[in-house]
Amino acid sequence: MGLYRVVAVVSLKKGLKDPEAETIQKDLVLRHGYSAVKEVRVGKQLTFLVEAESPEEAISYVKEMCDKLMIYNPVIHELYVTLHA
Amino acid sequence: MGLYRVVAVVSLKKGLKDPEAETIQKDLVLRHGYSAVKEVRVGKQLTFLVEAESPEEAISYVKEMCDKLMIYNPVIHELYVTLHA
Amino acid sequence: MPLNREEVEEIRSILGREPTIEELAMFEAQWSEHCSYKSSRRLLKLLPTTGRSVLIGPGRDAPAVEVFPGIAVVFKIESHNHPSAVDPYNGAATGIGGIVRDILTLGAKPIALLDMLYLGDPRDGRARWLVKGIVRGISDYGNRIGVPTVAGDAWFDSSFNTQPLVNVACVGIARTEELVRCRPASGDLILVIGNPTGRDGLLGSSFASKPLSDNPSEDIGAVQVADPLMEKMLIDSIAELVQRKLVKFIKDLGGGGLTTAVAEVAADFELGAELRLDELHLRTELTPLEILVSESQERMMIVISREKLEDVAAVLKKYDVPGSVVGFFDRSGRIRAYYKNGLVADVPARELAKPRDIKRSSKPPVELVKLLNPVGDLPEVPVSEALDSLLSSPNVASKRWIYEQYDHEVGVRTVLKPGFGDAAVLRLDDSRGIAVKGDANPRYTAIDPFNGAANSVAECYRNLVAVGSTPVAFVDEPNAGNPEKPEHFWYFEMIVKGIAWMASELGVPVVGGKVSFYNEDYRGRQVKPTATIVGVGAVEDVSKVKTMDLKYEGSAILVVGHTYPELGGSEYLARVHGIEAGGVPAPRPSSELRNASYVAKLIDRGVALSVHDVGLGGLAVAIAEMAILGGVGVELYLERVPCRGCSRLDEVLFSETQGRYVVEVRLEEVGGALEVASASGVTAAVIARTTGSKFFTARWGSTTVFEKGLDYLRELYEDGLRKYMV
Amino acid sequence: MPKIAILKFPGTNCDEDVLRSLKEVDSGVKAEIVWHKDFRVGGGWDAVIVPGGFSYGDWLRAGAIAARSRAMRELAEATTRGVPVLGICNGFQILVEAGLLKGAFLPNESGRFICRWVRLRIDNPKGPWLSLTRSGDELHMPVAHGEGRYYIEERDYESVVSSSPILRYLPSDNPNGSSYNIAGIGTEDGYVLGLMPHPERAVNSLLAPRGFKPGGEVIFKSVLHSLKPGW
Ligand SMILES: Nc1ncnc2c1ncn2[C@@H]1O[C@H](COP(=O)(O)OP(=O)(O)O)[C@@H](O)[C@H]1O
Ligand SMILES: [Mg+2]
Repeated sequence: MGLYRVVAVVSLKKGLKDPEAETIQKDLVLRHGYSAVKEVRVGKQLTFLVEAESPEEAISYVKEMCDKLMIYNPVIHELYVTLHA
Repeated sequence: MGLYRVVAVVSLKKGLKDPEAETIQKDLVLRHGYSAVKEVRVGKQLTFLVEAESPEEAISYVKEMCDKLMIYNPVIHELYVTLHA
Repeated sequence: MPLNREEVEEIRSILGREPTIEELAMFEAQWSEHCSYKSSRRLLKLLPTTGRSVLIGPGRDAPAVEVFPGIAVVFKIESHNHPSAVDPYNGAATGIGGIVRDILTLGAKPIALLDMLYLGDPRDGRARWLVKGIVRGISDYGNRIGVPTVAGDAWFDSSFNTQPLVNVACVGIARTEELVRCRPASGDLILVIGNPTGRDGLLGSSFASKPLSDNPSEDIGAVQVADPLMEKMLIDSIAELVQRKLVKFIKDLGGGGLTTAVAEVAADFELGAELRLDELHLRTELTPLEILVSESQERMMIVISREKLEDVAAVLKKYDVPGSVVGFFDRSGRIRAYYKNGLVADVPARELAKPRDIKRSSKPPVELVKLLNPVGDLPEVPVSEALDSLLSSPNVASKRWIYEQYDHEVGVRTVLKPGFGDAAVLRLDDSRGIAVKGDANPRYTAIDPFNGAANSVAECYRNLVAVGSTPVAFVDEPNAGNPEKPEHFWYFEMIVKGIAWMASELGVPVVGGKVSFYNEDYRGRQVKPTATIVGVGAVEDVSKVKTMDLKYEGSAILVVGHTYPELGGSEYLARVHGIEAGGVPAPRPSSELRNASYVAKLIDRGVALSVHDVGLGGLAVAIAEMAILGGVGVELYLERVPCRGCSRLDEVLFSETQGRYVVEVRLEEVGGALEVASASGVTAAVIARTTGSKFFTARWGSTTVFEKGLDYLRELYEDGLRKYMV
Repeated sequence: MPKIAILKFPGTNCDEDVLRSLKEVDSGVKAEIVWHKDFRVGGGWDAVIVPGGFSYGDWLRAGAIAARSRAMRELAEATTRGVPVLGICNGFQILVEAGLLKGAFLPNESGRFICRWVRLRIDNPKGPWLSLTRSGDELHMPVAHGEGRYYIEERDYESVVSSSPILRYLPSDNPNGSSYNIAGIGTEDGYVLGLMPHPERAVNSLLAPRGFKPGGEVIFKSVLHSLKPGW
C-alpha cells in the first residue's frame, strides 16, 4: 500500500460563460496591458491523498468517486484526473 | 513566438484551516465510505494561454502577472505555476 | 505588542517568582491593548452609559437595552482593521464572525449586521483590491450565516489605501427575561465548543495592538480563515442550548483566546478555574502556550452545571459541533492550567484580567491649527457642475454595488431596505420594529476630532429619527492611531469626549463599544482618525416608517433647520476645491433635539410623505437624492432657504450644517406643519415643490441656477462608485 | 390540516422565515422545521419545503453536498409517492443537484452575489404550488444568490418548455443570466417545483419595496388550498 496524491480538476465546459475568467482577462489585458494572454480559464482543483496499491488504482478510485459523488456535474463541467507530479 | 498553456494553482498555505476541503472530506467523501481518502485539499486553477518566446518566458510572465494583479494573497495563499502537460 | 520591561516586572511581583512562558503569553494576550483597554478605560468612563432602557451596560461581551417592555436588543460594534489590511477577505469575514458571537453570549438571536467601511481611493489598485476583498468577505460570511446585512456606511479616501477601517456591528433580540444572565458558580464546567483549535490567529489581539509590519506576509500567525458554516452551527446549537436552559453563561473566545475568556469570567465573578489543556479539541498538535492564547475563530466558551453535561453533549452532537470540557470554575481566585498532569500556569485571575491603567500623554499636533483656520476666499465655480461632481463622488453616490452583494432580506424583517432611507428598519412582531444605522465622517474627525465625533453621533441620531424611530442607544468605535504617540492619543481623547458630550446632550446612552488603536500605515502615519457610531431606535408602528424617495407630484418640500455658511471639512470643499480643512460644521445639540422632535411629530401625524436628513454634500445633494430615488421632479427656490450669514450660492447649496432635514409634505398640510413649527420654535420653510417634469431645477428669484434631468442625475449617482468596481 | 415539513440542513438559513411566512398566510397551518437527520419518508408529511441558505456552506458547489445526503434520498422516495416538494433558492439548487429537477447552476454572470427584487412571469402553471395562479401572471419577490444562473441544455429545454411549469424573470429583470430567463421550473406534473426567488420574503406588502407587490403569498396559498381534502 502506498499514499498517492491524485489531482482532480473541475472546469466549466467550453462555451459556458465564466464570469471569473472573464473578469481576470479583462483586468489583465485592459487595465494592466498583459496583452500576451490570449485566454484565461478557471477551474477548481481538488487534491486527494489516497491510499492505494498502485498509482493506477489511486486514479481510478478517485475517478469513480468523482462520478459517484458528483464531484463535478457532467452537464456543465469537465473533469480531469491525474497523479500529482 | 509560440503559444503556451501555463497553469497557476492558488491554494491555502499549509497549516491554515481549509473549511471547504474539510467539509468535502467529512460530509461527502467519508460519509459515502471513500475511506481510502486521507486528506482533501482545494485550490483554484487558472490556465492562461500565453504568447511568448519560450516556455520559461511564458511561466515568468504568468508569475509576474499573478503578483501584480493580486490574483492570490501571499499572506494566506501559495502559488504554484507550471507549464501545462 | 510584546510586554514591556515594567510590565514583566509587575508580573514578577504579582506572582512572586519568575513567570513560566505560558504565563507570560497569557499576560501578553490579556494585557494587550485590544483585550485590556489599558490606555482607554479612563476616558471611556466619560461616556453616558445609563438610562431607563439600559439592561446591561458596558462590561459584558455585549450590552442590552430594552426597546419595548419585555423586548431586549443586544448590539455591539467591533473593528477588524488590521486583519483586513493583510487579508481583506478573511479579515472582514472573521470580523463579522466575531461580532455575531458577542451577541450570542447573552443568548440573543442575531437579526441584523451593519458594516461601516472606511476605504482607500477606488482608483488605487491596492485599495480597490482591499475594497473588493472586504465586501466579498462580509457578503460570503454574513449571507452564509443567515443574518442580513441591512445598513452601513462607506467612505473612500486615500488615507485608507493600505490600512482600511472595517467596523462591523451586529444586532440581536431576545425576550428580556430570557437573556442569559446567570452567574457561573464554583464547580460549573467550562466547555469550549466550535472549531478545533489551531495555530492560526496566534496572538491576534496583540497583532491588533501594534502597527502593521512593513512586510505583511510575515504576519501569517495572525491570519485566520473564516468558516461561516461552523458559525452557523454555533448560532443554531446555542439557540437550542439557551432555549432549553442548559447553559448558565456564554462567552466568546475572541481576542486572547481561552486565557481571556476564562480570566475575565473568573475575575468578574470572583472565581478561579482549573483547566486541562490537553482536553481541548485541536486541529493540529499544539503546545500548552499555543492552546492558551490561540485565537482560532468560531469558538465559544459555555459554562454549564455538571448535571447538564449529557443534555448539552446531545445538542452539540445533533448539530455536529465539536466540543470539549476543558475545566471547571472553583473558588481559588486563580487560573491554574495543567497540561498532561503538569501545572503550566498558576496566576491570580483578577490581576491577569485587570491590568493597571496606563495614563497616556496627549498633545494636539501642531499642524492641526492650520487645518482649523477658516478657508480663505474660494474661487467661484459653477454650482451646477459642482452638484454633478458631488453626486458622483463615491462617498455620496449610491452604495448599491456594496449592499446588493449582501443578503439584506433574510429573516423576513427588513421593512426599510438599504438605499431607500436614512436607516434600516426591521420588524419584530406584527407592528413594532427597530431602526439601525452606523455613521462616521473621517474627514471631520481628522480636522476636529471633538466636534467631528459629536457630529457622527448627531448624524446617526438624525438618521434614526428620519425614518420614524425614537433613538434608544448607541455603541461607538473610535479608530485612532498609536496611543503611545501623544499626537495620536490626543485624537482618541477628543473623539471620546466629543461622543460623550453629544450623546449626553441628546440624552441617548452609549451602552458599549470597542476601541481600535494603531491604525497607522507602514510608515507610521495615522490614517484619518474616525469615530464610528451605531444607533438603535424604536419604531412603534413599522407601517409608518418613512423612506426618502419623493412620492408625489404637487407636494411641498420643507427644510427643517437653519443653514449656516459651514463649508469647512465638507464634501464640496474636498471634492470640488481639493481642500480638506476649515472648521467643521458646529454641533448644535439643542437644535438637533428640537428639529428631531418636530420631524418625529410630522411622521407620527402622517404629515410627512418622505424624509431625508441633510448630510454629506448639503441641501442640494439631499434633495437630488430624494428626487432621483422617487423619480419625481423638483423645483427649488433657493432664496427661500432659511440661512444665517450665507453670502454665496455654494454655501446655501452645499453647506453641511447639522441638524437639518428635508421633508415632503402634502400641499394641504403645509399650513398646519408650519404652525406646529413656529409653536415649537423650530425653523421650517417651504423651499421647493415637486413637479411632474422629471427635472431637478433650482432657481434664485427669476434666474435659473441649474436645471438637470433626473435620468442624468440618476446615472451619476448610480455610477459614482460602481464604475470603479467592474 | 395538512402537515408541511421544512427540511433543514447544516447551513440552511431560511427555515424560520418559511415557517413564519406560512403562518402569516394561514395562522392555522401545521408546519414544522425538520432537522435533516430526523427526516423520514414515513413521517406523514403532506408536503415538503426545502428552504434557502447555504447547505454545507455550499462548498464544492451550491447544493452539491446536501443533494447526496440521506435526507435527500428519503425525499426522492417521497416524491415517487406524490408528496409535493418545493425548493427555494438553495433548496432549488439541491433539488437540481439531486436530479429531481432538470438543469444545473452556474455562478451569476456578474460574478457577484445579488440581492434584489425581481418580477417573474408564470408559464404552464400546474400542480399544487401554482394551483391558484394563471398562465401569464406576474409575481414579484426578491432573489438573493451567488450561484443562481440556471442552465439547461437546449434539448432538455425543448422537452419541458410546453409541458412543465416555468417561472421566468422579465427579461429586463434577469439578475444572473440564466438560460431562457428561467427563475424556476417544475416537473411535468408540477409536484416538484424549484425557484431561485424567495416567495417567503414576499407574503406581506410591508416587505415589498415601492413598485413591487408581494408575489410569494399565492404560492403558499396554492399549496394549502391544494392539500385540502378533496382537491
Ligand atoms: N457598507 C455598507 N453596507 C451596507 N449598506 C450600506 C453601506 N454603506 C452605505 N449603505 C447603505 O446605503 C444607504 C446610504 O448610506 P449613507 O450614504 O451612509 O446614508 P446617510 O448619508 O443617510 O448616512 C443606506 O441605506 C446605508 O445603510
Ligand atoms: Mg442620512
